[in-house]
Amino acid sequence: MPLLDVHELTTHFHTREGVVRAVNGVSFRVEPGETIGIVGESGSGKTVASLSLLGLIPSPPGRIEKGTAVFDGVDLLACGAQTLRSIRGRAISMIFQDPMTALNPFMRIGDQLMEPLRVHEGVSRREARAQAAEMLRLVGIQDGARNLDAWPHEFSGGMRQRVMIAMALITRPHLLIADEPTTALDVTIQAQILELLARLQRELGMAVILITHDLGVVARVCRRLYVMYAGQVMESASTDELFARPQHPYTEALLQSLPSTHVKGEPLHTIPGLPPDLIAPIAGCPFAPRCAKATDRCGRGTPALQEIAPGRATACFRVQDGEL
Amino acid sequence: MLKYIIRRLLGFVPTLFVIATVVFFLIRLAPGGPFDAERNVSDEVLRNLEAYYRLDAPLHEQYFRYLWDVLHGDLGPSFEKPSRTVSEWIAYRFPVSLELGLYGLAVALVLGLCAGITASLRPNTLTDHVPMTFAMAGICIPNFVLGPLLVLALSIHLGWLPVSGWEYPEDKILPAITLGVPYAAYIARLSRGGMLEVLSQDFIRTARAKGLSEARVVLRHALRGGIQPVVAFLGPATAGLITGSFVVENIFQIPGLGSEFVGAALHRDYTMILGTVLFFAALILLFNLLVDLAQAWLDPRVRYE
Amino acid sequence: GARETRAGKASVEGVLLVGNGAEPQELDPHLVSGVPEHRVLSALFEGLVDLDPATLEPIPGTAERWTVSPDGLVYTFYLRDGAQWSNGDPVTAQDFLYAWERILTPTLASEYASMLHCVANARAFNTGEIKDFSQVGVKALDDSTIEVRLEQPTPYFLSLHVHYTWYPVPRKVIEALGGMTARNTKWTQPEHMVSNGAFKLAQWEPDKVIRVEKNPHYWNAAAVRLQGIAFYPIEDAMTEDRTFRTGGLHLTENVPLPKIEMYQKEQFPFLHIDPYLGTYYYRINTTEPPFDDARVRRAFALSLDRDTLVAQVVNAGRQPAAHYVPPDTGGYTSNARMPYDVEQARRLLAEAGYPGGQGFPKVELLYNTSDDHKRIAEAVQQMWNQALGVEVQLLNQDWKVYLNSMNTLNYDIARSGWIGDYSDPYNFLECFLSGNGNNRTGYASDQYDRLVRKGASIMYKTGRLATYQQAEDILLADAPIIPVYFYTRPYLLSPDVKNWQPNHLGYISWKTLYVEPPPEQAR
Amino acid sequence: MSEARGPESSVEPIAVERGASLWRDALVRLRKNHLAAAGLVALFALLVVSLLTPWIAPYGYEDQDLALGAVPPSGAHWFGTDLLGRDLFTRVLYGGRISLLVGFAATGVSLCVGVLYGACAGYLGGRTDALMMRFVDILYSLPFVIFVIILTVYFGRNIVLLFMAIGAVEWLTMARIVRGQVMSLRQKEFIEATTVMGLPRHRVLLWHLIPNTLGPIIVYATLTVPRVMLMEAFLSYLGLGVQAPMSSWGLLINEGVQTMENRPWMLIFPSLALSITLFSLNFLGDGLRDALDVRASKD
Amino acid sequence: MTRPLLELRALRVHFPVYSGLIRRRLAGTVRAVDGVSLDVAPGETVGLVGESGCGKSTLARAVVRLVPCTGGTVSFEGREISAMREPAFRALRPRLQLIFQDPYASLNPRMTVFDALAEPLRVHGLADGRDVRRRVSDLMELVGLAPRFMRKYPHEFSGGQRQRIAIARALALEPRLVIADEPVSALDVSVQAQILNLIARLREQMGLTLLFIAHDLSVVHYLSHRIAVMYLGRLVELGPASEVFYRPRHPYTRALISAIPVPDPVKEKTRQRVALHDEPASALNPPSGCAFRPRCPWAEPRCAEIVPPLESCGEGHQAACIRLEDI
Ligand SMILES: Nc1ncnc2c1ncn2[C@@H]1O[C@H](COP(=O)(O)OP(=O)(O)OP(=O)(O)O)[C@@H](O)[C@H]1O
Ligand SMILES: Nc1ncnc2c1ncn2[C@@H]1O[C@H](COP(=O)(O)OP(=O)(O)OP(=O)(O)O)[C@@H](O)[C@H]1O
Ligand SMILES: [Mg+2]
Ligand SMILES: [Mg+2]
Repeated sequence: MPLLDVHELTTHFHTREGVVRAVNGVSFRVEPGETIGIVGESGSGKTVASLSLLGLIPSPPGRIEKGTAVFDGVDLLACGAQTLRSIRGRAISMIFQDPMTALNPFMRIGDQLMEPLRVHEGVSRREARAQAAEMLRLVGIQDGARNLDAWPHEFSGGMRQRVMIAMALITRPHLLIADEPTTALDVTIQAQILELLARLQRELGMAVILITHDLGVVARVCRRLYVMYAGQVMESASTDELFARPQHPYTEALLQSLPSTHVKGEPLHTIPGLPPDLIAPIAGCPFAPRCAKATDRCGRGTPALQEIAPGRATACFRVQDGEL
Repeated sequence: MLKYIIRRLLGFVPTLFVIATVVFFLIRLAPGGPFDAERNVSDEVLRNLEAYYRLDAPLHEQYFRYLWDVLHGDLGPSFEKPSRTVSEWIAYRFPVSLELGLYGLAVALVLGLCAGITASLRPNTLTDHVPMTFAMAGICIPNFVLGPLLVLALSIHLGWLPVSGWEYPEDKILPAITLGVPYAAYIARLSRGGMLEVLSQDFIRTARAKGLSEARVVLRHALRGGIQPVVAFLGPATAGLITGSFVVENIFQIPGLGSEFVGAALHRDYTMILGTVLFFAALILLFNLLVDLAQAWLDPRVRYE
Repeated sequence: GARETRAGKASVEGVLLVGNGAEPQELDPHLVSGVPEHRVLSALFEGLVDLDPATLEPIPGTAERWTVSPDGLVYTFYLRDGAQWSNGDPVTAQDFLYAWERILTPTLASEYASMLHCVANARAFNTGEIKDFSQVGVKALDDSTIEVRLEQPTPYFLSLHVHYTWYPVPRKVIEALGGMTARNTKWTQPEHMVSNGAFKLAQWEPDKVIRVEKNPHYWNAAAVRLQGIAFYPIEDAMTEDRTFRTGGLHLTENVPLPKIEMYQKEQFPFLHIDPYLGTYYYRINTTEPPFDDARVRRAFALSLDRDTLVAQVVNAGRQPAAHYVPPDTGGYTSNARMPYDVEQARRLLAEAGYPGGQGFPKVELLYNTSDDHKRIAEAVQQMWNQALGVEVQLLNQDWKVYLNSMNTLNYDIARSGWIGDYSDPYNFLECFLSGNGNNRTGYASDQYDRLVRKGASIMYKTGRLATYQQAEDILLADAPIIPVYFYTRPYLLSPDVKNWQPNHLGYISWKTLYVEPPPEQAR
Repeated sequence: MSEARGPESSVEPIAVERGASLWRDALVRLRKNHLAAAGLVALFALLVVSLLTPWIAPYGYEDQDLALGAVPPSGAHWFGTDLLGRDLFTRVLYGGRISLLVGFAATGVSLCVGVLYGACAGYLGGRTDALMMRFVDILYSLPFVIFVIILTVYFGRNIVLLFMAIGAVEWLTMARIVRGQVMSLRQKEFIEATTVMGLPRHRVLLWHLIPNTLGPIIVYATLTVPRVMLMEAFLSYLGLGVQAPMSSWGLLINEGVQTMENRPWMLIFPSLALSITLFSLNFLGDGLRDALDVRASKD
Repeated sequence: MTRPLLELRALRVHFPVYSGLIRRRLAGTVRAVDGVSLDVAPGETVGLVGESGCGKSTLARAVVRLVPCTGGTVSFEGREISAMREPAFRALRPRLQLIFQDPYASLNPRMTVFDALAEPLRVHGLADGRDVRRRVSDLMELVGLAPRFMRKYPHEFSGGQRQRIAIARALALEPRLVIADEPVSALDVSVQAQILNLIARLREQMGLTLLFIAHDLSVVHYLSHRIAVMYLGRLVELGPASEVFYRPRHPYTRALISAIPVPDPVKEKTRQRVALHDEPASALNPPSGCAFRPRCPWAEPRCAEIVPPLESCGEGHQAACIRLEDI
């Protein structure tokens, strides 16, 4: 049984200009202890999807239109606020994308770190402090005692991000949603963090949803990948498969854009055109206008995510039809 | 920080000096002297009075003498009520005002913050409108109306509480409410605004993601940022509260300092005006300093070095 | 089954709870000038002569008896044997002389010393013209006999002694705490204060309460039935009224105007309205045109509809004042009248060159801040406007600014009032002598001055009062003032208070009062 | 390939005025907030009524009927009459002119001065801030009563003076509140970004700092209006402000309190007028605050 | 050689750290930047990498004078800007832009994208009237944002979109030098590619000089002419991009390069990394001698004694390690 089973999650923002269809029927699964990756275009709804799971969408204007997300037998989207609160921070933790604004500027680092422990597990202050210092050390911030008393604004971007990570991990959750957890970290620290995550996974059987742009990181830690575009999952496959044989034109284009695949000095490969407007109703495949391989048909119906091989699904007519 | 506080405290001296100077000359511009009375005081008596209180000396001499006395801690005699000196009057009345002011402050803070915070949690719903309506009523009903209304209802019709006086504990309830409610209304409005501002920030989302109860999110995470406008308002408000309110003292017959402020000015009791003004100024300076410190404490980014 | 109120409890204890208006400035009889002070001081001290509260006739006070010389100039007072200060010391003639010397000493600058100016040479000593107090017409013949020589016959002289300016003061205490001429001393604090009246000071917490308790050393202590009095300085009449209604007071100092009307309608049994020795009037600045013309002044005076004004605006049992000195002041009631006569007023104004108010400059009607003054002024403004066609503007000023405006004659018409210190027309008429500090109108009439002065020197009542009649005639004809109404004294009185004897001086004889709880409450 | 949803085609021309999108957006949002709209309408109605008072008032504000005295509301006198028999409805109308004028003008003064002053102090910081705030402290400490008396005596009585007197004290707390807000805003990165862009200080102040402190500013300003209206009554007591027989809401309420037991209408109607104004103002203020809070916007 | 556009000489930025609220005591000094000297030539792109918290952002902020320098000098276009008064410096500001690390925090939450972009244009007189709108939409398209988003507020965008707004705002002023503090770390690779291309193009077209702070070494390598590596407030290696990337000399650089995740699951699983001791440094209590010593697999007792200076170790290549020869 999967730890988390998200089905047809749809989240819209009702703004004055119209309905922003940020997430449009996204489905994915997370098995216990497994790491899945979500990659995709910026603005494709990765953050909104993960926030929806925890009921953290700013509302108004945001609204979860439909879908289910069954975690441990509980539908996160339908359960009450009380249940959700008992799950948040304890069973499911989240690392936010924007560490600068996600930390409370009015509270000391230590107090913020200790809070989940104190609230959920009733740990004494002394004990919590010790654990917090230890957690900081694990994410690579030394000098625990002093840093626990520091204010967020005294930390560098990377340090704040690590505080966010420490805060998410401190209660040893079953599921960690990590939204770009390492963007502000240098690669040595990043490696250390990924190592830490891996260790916790081994020790606790923690599952991780890793949202990131860094395909290198994905390649290193994720078993399965979901590629999102315009609020929809375009392709899902095991990591090895995906890198080796990208099927969806968008995935393909994405991989081609990596700087490391380019010779220095030559222009990087990019996807032409602009990301779609999520307000305008989407009539066909959202990627079609930018797709080099699009045909007339792509503009007419929206392709659904379909399994094309075991453990491998894609939302492209032409792939589904075996044309590509 | 200690250095900062000491520097600010030292800064009181020139500020108070400026205030003393301005007020000293200002009050003499107001027509009517301290000894004008309905029954005319003869010129001879007036001369003698002025001689007695050294008011016949040239103005600058009076001024320097006054400063000299103040430097020695002597605020001078009261012209209007000669049985005590200005310092004694302040010492007599300030504790009363302080007590009343603190009750009032407590009323204001408790009512105001509760109403403001409750309202901010679900903006534009019933839980917002009800407390805010009360808050606005608190502002619409000035205390010279509120006091008598409360007395009518609670004392005269229901007979629960005394009407006036400042002797027994039950005497203090109505004045405290009357004094506190308008401030409570202000605090409610200001804290609602401040909280709304903070509650839409990202770090509140983080707090929620930790699975904290709504109360904890509000009290531990949002409050600190949300009450900043309240704190800025509280400096002068507290100074005003604990130095008494003319209206409330008048309605409930309380021997506070507030009536002295107005009374001294109306009676042209020069030394009393100067004394009370300096005292009030010192409090204002003190509370504004406290507010600045509180702001620094509330918001670690605002630092004073 | 009434709740036990504070007044109810006090009744049982024999303590009277009194609303006393403003907080006394001081309790030093020589440094004060107001009515609230008078009430407290009259409980604490006793002069040579006392007044019968009902008839206002002099009765023995600290002096057991007195004699008057046939020319009415020399009074000899014999102090009673048992007269004692509240600390047990005997009250001696020297105590009185000390007090009088003190109040008249220029350096003390007592604002009310003029009350003693009827004594020979007192004025000269007070103004510093003579330095030697022995030249002043008072002397102690022995420890218990005082002789007072007056400047001129003063028929009301004996009644002055209930005024605090004439009270003795405790010499020893004052000398010990700063000396005769020190103004800011502590001798009036409860721990130091020594007095010779029926009560002694027990507690004085400004703006809270002044408590006096029965003085066991008082010569007539046996006859004093009150155990004590608590004076509550409740300045706000509404508050005082509410305090009374919830049983916090036995007696109030005042009743708010709107309430009086309500109580009258309800026939509220506790409301009392006594006549009061005072006149509410408008002053006219006679030094500036157009009001330097007596016809204009009279026109304004005649066009005031006092009856309507009093009935509709001020009511409270007040009497429209068609003349200046209140009726029955020391047996005097003016014959002259200032009628309501719009016709004549218009005629006079036309004669003065302003037919129908044409060309008449804008007039400012000045009053000091008060809702009552404002309301009256608004009504008056309307009346003058309608009767005379003149434009009147209202102007309110804060008390001291208002006083300043009056003293510097910087006004057109200003509201004013005078409350008598003693029951004699002189006290009222004196004000408009030319150059008198209370004149404040610029009015100067030789004839008036002569008549008033002459009246004051006539010993025989009939002759004196007749002269005053002539003087008031002139005053009303010249109209430097426009009388509006005679004051009354409204107050609320608990039925627990017994032996209450009202009079038009507002003089309360505390020593004869007593309180008694209603039968069902008495245990 | 479908051209229908090409990115270029979806760039429909949007009318973009100069700057201040915030305000324009706020207006749009404000219109959708029913309470705020009601508040605005009510205020507007009050304004119109005030302007037209001389024509719509059934009586003159000084017309007395001494014989009539104070009577309760009736067909002839909708709000009843006061002690001098003057029509209370008329007097409330006329009083409103004064109160609204005083309230809004003095609040305007306090808004302009207080906001700018506080923002400057908070933004410039350091020694300038210390000096500016000491000046505020000094003004706080001046005895207001004396100040007002001197004003009346030396400058006569006029309404402009009244604004000056009230404005002079009312901006102080506003300045302190704004300063506090600006001080914590100043540290934020988006303000640092303005420095990097080389924006002139006045622009930072007006376009970045102040719009982000509008919440408390609006709230405090709406609170200032009724306070000023009531303060006007106190000033009239000292001789500044309106002279009888003209009146204002504050004065009418003051009169009403004295007779509230037997003539409640004299208190109720002026209080109602004041309350309606205040409620409308606050609804409008709240609406405006919500409209300006782009993040918590509900559409 | 032409005069460098930006010269840093022994730049130091220290933050005092206090403890206690009322009686604040100086608990120590964070040496965020501790003696960095660096030249950036016109048209050159220098990549700045380093551990998180090593002072990169602080250095950037010091250059644009958002934090005061504790010591050393900063010169821009040959003028010492660290000593200039603010009004004089303001004229230079448009030519010296910073893209903040956190785009969201650096955008005024109450300004639409249009206002945010139009403002610098108007203030510095780069466009007016209808022109503004055209310029703004050009800018937006330049960074890959649809112009129809013009009327939206920052909170309505995704992280990557916000980053693009921030970039557009910096570029709006047509600066000569842009200091970009991790401008692409929040972007997906395709947008990142767009932005990198864009930067490369602008560099060509406008002669843009770039100080580029990033963690993604492949990006840095791709874009930069030279790479500077920082560790705990100091430069530990500086050299031509390919030199540093392919032949790193300093142990920290080596570790860094070896830790780059490769977007290839197969390779990624078989890679050899330089194993560092798990002992991240604290800027508050820097270790004696070489700051990297506690984590360095090649450390020896000597390292604790001297602070190694930058020494030349090849054509324009410098590194700060006393064991350069040995390893
Ligand atoms: N509060 C909001 N109001 C309106 N639209 C919103 C809001 N929040 C997000 N959106 C829109 O929803 C879409 C998805 O945003 P989301 O933050 O999930 O993207 P993302 O995949 O996380 O991108 P990135 O990788 O850049 O962070 C974006 O187009 C964004 O503009
Ligand atoms: N205002 C401050 N007060 C105290 N310390 C500070 C302050 N700002 C930064 N620091 C410290 O300075 C050091 C360098 O911070 P900086 O932000 O420059 O790091 P960075 O290299 O940009 O890191 P990252 O890559 O994580 O953004 C950090 O240790 C940080 O804690
Ligand atoms: Mg995101
Ligand atoms: Mg940084």
